[in-house]
Amino acid sequence: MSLSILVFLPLLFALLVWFMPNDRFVRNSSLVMAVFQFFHALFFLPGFDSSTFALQFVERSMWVKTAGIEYFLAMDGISIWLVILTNLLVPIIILGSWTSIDKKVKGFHISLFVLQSTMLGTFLAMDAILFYTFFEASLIPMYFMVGIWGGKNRIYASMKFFIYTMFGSLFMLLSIIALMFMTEDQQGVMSSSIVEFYKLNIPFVAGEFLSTQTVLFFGFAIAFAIKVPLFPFHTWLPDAHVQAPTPGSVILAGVMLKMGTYGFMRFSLPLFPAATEYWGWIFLVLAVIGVIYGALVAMVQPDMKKLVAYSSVSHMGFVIMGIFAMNVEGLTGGLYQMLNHGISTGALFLLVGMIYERTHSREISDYGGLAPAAPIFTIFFIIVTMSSIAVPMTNGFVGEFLIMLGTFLAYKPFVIFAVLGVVFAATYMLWMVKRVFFGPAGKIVNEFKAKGVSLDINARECVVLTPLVLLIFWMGIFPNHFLDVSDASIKHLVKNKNQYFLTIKDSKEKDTKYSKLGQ
Amino acid sequence: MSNEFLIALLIQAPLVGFIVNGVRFRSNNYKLAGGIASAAIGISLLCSIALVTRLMGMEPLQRVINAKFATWMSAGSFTADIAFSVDPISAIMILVITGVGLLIHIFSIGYMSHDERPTKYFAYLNFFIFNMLLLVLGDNLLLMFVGWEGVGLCSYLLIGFWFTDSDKAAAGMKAFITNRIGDAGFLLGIFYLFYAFGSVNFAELNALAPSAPIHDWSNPIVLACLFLFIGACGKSAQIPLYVWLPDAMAGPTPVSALIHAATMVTAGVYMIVRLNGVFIVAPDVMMIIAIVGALTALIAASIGMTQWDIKKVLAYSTVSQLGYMFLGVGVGAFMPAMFHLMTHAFFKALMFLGSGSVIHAMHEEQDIRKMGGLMKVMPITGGTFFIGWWAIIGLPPMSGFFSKDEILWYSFASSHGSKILWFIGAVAAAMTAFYMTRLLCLTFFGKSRVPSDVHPHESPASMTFPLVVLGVLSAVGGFIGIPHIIGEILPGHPPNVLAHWLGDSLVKVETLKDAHVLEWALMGTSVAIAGISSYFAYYCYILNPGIPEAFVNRFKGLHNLVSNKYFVDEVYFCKDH
Amino acid sequence: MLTVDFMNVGLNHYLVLSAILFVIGMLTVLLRRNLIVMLMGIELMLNAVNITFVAFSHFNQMVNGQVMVFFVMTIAAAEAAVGLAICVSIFKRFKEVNIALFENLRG
Amino acid sequence: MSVEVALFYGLSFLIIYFGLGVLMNPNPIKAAFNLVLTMVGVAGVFFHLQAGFLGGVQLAVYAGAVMVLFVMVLMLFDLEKERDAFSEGFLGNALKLISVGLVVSLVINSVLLSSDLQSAKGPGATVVKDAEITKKLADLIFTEYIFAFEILGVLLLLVAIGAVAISRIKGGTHANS
Amino acid sequence: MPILVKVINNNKEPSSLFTTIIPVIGGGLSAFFSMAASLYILGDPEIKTSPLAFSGALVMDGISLWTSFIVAIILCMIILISKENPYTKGRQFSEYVFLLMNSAVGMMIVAWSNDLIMTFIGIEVMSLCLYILIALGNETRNSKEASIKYFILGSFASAIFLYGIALIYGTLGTTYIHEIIQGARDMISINRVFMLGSAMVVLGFAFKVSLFPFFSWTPDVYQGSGTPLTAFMATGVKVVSFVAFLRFITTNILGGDHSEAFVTTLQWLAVITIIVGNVAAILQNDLKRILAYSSVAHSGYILIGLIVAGADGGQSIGASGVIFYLFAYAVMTLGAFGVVAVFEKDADKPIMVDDLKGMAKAHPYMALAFAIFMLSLAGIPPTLGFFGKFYLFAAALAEGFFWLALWGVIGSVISVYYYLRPLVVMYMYDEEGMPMADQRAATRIAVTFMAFLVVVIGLASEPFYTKIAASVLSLY
Repeated sequence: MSLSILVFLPLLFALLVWFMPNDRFVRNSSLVMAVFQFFHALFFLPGFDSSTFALQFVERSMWVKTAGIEYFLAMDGISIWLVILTNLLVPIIILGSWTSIDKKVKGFHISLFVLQSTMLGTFLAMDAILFYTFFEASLIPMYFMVGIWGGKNRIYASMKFFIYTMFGSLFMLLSIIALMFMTEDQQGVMSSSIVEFYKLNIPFVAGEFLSTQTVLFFGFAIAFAIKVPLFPFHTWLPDAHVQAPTPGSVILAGVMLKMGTYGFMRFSLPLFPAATEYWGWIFLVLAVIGVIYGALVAMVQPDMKKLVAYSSVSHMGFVIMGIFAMNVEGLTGGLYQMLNHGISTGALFLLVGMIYERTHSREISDYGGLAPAAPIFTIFFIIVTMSSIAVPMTNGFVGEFLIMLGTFLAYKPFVIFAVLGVVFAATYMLWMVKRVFFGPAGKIVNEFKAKGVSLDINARECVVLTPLVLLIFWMGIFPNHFLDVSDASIKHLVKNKNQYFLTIKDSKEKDTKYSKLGQ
Repeated sequence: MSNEFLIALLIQAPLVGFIVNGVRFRSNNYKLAGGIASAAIGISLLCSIALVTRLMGMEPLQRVINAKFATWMSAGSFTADIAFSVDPISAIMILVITGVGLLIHIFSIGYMSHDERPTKYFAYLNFFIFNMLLLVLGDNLLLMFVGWEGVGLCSYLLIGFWFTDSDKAAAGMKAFITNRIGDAGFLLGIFYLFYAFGSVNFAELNALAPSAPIHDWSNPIVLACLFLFIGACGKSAQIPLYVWLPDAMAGPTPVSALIHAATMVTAGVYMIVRLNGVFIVAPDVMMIIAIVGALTALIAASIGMTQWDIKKVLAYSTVSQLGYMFLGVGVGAFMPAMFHLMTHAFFKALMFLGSGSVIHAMHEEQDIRKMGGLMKVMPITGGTFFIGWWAIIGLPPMSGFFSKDEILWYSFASSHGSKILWFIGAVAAAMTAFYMTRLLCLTFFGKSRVPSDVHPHESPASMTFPLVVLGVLSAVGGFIGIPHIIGEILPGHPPNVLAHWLGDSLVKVETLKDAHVLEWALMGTSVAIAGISSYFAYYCYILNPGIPEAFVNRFKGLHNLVSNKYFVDEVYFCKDH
Repeated sequence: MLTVDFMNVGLNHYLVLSAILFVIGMLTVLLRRNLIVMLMGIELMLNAVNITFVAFSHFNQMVNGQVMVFFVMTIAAAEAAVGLAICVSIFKRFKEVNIALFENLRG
Repeated sequence: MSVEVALFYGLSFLIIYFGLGVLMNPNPIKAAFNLVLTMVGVAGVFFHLQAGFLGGVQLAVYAGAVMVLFVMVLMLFDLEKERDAFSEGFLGNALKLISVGLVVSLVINSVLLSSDLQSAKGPGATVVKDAEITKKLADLIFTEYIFAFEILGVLLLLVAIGAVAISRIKGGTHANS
Repeated sequence: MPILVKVINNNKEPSSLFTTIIPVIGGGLSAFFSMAASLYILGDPEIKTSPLAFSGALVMDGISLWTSFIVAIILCMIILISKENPYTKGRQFSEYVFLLMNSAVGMMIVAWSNDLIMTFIGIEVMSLCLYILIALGNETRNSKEASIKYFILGSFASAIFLYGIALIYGTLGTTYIHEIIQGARDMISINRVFMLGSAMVVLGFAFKVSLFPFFSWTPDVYQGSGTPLTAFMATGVKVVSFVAFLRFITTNILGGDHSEAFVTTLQWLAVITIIVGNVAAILQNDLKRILAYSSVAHSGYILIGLIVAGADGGQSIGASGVIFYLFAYAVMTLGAFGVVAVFEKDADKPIMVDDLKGMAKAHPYMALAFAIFMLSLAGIPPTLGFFGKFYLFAAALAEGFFWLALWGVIGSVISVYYYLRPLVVMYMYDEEGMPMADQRAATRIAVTFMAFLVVVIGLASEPFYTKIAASVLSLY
């Protein structure tokens, strides 16, 4: 049970894949490996102590001594579900791309495994530089994934994706470096460990834009806001999604966007509580604009995938809202919504991909009357749609409800707009469903009827979707199974956000660190 | 059997039915599917009867059965349980839902016999019942919201059941989205209540509310009530969110009967009654509710007078009747509102099923101009429809008379009411009498205008049986709520059973004391208005069919306005979907 | 204010002289197009530097400066040799030593 | 006006005049001769500044050897008067002139404004003989600057080798044959 | 100490001169010796002081050893690459290697010199060899043009440099760095001539490292020269020039009372260099020109470090950042040019970005290596390039040059665009590109070695950085 193994096992898989002989073998063995990795990750669950906010499964050693950069992996209630989500999506993606990825199969699986490794690293790194390293490194495989297996405009999209996100994260790098010097000033030893960062006393002057905390806060926030993406920084997302291959979209929506929101939870809130509180309204406003803007733009999209992509903008706006509500309800909802979005939007992308694979069209106007032609597909699609528009008993409801409740308790007016977002969500999703599945048979359905080819999904694809659908209901009906695990961490985050600290479970130096903090 | 088990069974039987039918959705064996579905509802009905029986065996003040199964979600101070409570209010509802539901299921077996996907239909129907039960039984707002959205979903699926027709799919979507607007309000209402009281549990809310201070409009409780009312408007098709309901008639007729007449649309009323303790401390909101209800009753009734589609007429009638209910809750007449809800469920379900039977017989023809004289060929349908008509126009001794009159009385006499409200209600009642008579006459009486290639026939037993049962219920259902003044003069002085049953769960409002004469007078007035109005309609459409046309020609503008539903749909932009 | 003493020739005067010569060399390199003349310009610049060195060494009474001049001269010679060698090779190839021809690498 | 001053101005005039000649003369060969005369002027300045050895070297190496090299190469090319002696482009030239003007004005300004330079009195009373300076020079070269000296030797060697190598290249595209 | 140079010298010259048949072995050996020697001395932690040699003309401290280590590696790799490159292999290979090694010696002198005049001599040795080397390339128009262009501008710049030295000499009476340190701070405040001299010296360096106003030769010369030479120039020349620049700038010339303008100018130079280099690189299609402009941009980054190193307060963090970045830069750039060299078939035909199409399929390992170099140049963690930038920006922030770091960051973002273009072409187009000329095993080995260094040192930068940080202390 070592997090290092968890993080780097996929890298090993990637290496193994490199030496594998043929595509078939690559696919089969990748699936086996990914499933193994998933269970590997699941095994952390029983060992996880959900009653404490302390870091668990800690692995810590010096990496770059002069700068105090550590190799520091640990898990807590905030990261554990994201880790499991990542590991869940990878086998699903491998199975889902069984036939849709037909060129450079080997390269695809290598990218996927490398991506998995970096994403896990991002969620588990407890050292800012290590975090940054994984955060940035994850761009590369994703970049390849969009650029090699993507659609017509893939190169533009991948470039845009890369440069946008890189742009943001470099500001984060500067902020991290500044924080490292602050540790040197305040604690005598330079360190980039987040745990040490939390102990910093970062000066804040309300209303002054150039006070230290504000500047650093925005340094981090820009990076994360672009990653999320928050409203004015979102323009890379639709391009990337539309051009990315289905698995790329799934992983992008499912996990990569969460790096941004996770970053907000891990860095912005606990590190810069005053600035977050003071400037948080900006992000709330942007989030609300994002929610509504995303929904409105999604409404008029002629392309299914683009629609789903814009819905992502809208959903992630909700997550940001929840996080910046800065209360337990909001944060819990935000965290939950991250998982939901990963599952439901991931599933939506998979579904769109599946139908695209058959018809090579994502234009909504080409469809119509798909429901009789592909009944099982329709059922899956509608279930996922319900999750996406947050119908109760699906996961989406729990997340959005908690987010809105939390935001409501903190900033009432925003919720009224956010609630509009919920209405719009129903509008654009159902309108798409109506145009694609209902009504008289459209061009494509007739074409396939004439050819006598079935449009419905096959058994493999059912297997791909089933776990997601089960999760949609499980998370919708028994959210506490999930919430309880993260509860301690989130409560701690909210309660002590002004003197946030993280301890290490079963650590001997725990007490000394406490006492140091008290002074 | 423990209470928990009964409740679980009550709720889960339809769910199991849904799952069973849902899994074998490709089958088109309508008998098997309908049998499974009906059996599931039958089990539920038995459970609810058992529960109500137990409830009756309890002390009047402790009449509540709680069952907590799990904590659903908890985050910070917010907690919501998966817990259900059966109390007098929800007891009425579960009886109505499962009872009327069962009848409609049975009716559907016959109605859907020619359909391609009956199994799916029954699955949806079961799922609807499941959600409706959740809505009704949930002991907190969130669980109610689950059912609330769930029934909306089912309604969406069922309205768009014949989705290959683009218009019908659009109607489903319209219903869902309009509901969503209401739901959004509902959510905000939940937030405000949670903000004000720190709880979403009904019992706690009703207990805490009276002690909460009320000052002005920005008070969270007032806002909460306002938003909840918006939610109720969406679900119960009140102004301005009523537009979806007439379009919802695109669904199969039994669906219209079940969802859009008997159960789901009344959820808003139920919710307000459920939270009567909270609403009563916000008198301003109560007033708004009453006004909205009255206006809805009036406007919908006026539109109903000009429609030619049998189901559309019934739909506007439903909207209008719901308006009555809101008028009732708005003036604090919670018991009469529940009463009317129940009787309405009977007679409107009856009329919808009757219309379904007609449509079935007429081979999907819904235009009443192409009917007429059907009484001869469809005696059972016609007879039961006649009972329904009798009930709805509010002539004694049918159920509608008692409930509607009670509401009108309260709107006049309650401390929250006013004469204007009563007047609007009375006018709406006159209109109701007019258009219902018009419908009845055009459909069942007079000369047959049926096209020659259609040969209407009486429906099979599975369809007529429910009609008969509902007819009986519509006829006698009113007797459980005989008003005090009538009870006094009747032999044996029958008590107002419903009032006693509900009495302890509801807040009492002040009414005029010792105004028996007035009450009699008003009752008489409304009966008279209804009678005259219906005779007028009879005169217009049977005795002297030229009049309406002349009238329409005289007031072309007005007629255009009304028959185009005041152009509200155009305003809502949903029309062209 | 600048007060220039024209009569007492001091360090300043030599420095100004070298500066002028340096600038002439610079202009030669910048403005001429013939490679060899450009080389000459460089020689002029180096000579100007030499004047500076010698002037400093003379007025500050340090001999190091002259050593440096010595080195500079050597290097200038070497530079001239290399430059001319390259010129020759270019001339052999293109029969022209005008820089105007070398517009291949522009951008 | 002493002789020294007159000599200085004379040499200065010589240097600047012929320097400008290098710059302005469109014929490369004439430019080369101008250069020679400039060198001679510089050598004169060296002598004037009591750097006799350097003056000699200047005359011998520069005015002699290097210039011979130049002239030889020029002869080899057999260049006539050039048509486009100066680079074209008004803007480019203007920029060059401006920047150069800036440099010279900066230098002269700073030289004239530096007070401590004006205070430098020069050799003053103790007039050292040329020979002594030369001897000192030799001392320095072989002690303090021995390494530089060695390296210069290496430099010359490699310049020789390099020049030979360049001249050995075969022209044209048949280099690989 | 002086023996080391001699050792290198003696080792090289015979081996390259006498073993003309297998010069690579000789070159490799000598490089190995120098590496071993430098590593041996580096391993000795006692070297903290700066022992001077040749009456202070040379200094042997950590920095000089580091630099010679880097130069030795570069040399070794360049010889390996040159052996197989169409530009350079041929009849005169022995002369070529000889000059190359001498050039390397010149570089080492530049790096080691403690005397500005010695620096000048070193630069001349290095440059003269390079002029000849470039001209030596197979008879192409471009190489001649590059040579003469480089020659004229180089000489011009060294004349300016020399003039600067003369002025400094005149004002301070010395050209020794360790003596300049003592007087520089006061002198720069009061003496305009000294200031002008310093400025001219800086200008000379600016030319050598192709900073903003003097960068225009870089792409032309880089494109025109043979790829191995380009690599040599881009890495070796730049590294040692920066080291000398570093030595000069740490003489506190930035610390005086009136040197704010100086510092500001340098900052603007850095910023403009970064922007111009990066933006110009975006517009290019020729791979070598892209790399040339990228090297211009990298000069800008390094200048940030230099400013920090020279800024008041004398933090060694800037200097160590510079040295580390130089090392990183050398490895990355060398590797990138190595890959270009692998694909060069015809001396006169430049490699366009589009020629890389289908490379990932045809040569997966080379493509991977190139991708690593590009990503490293772009500064994506966990490569060496990232840590280079990390230390630099960290230094800038530590000294309060916030805006400088910000511009550096913006530059990096711009640069990502053109660094990714080759990747796009290699991996994302399916068409067949240019086939590889021949196997070029040696070049491949060199490239692989560089890629290995980029990744491994990227992951384990700690020991290197610690050593560097210790070695730069001698500057202060």
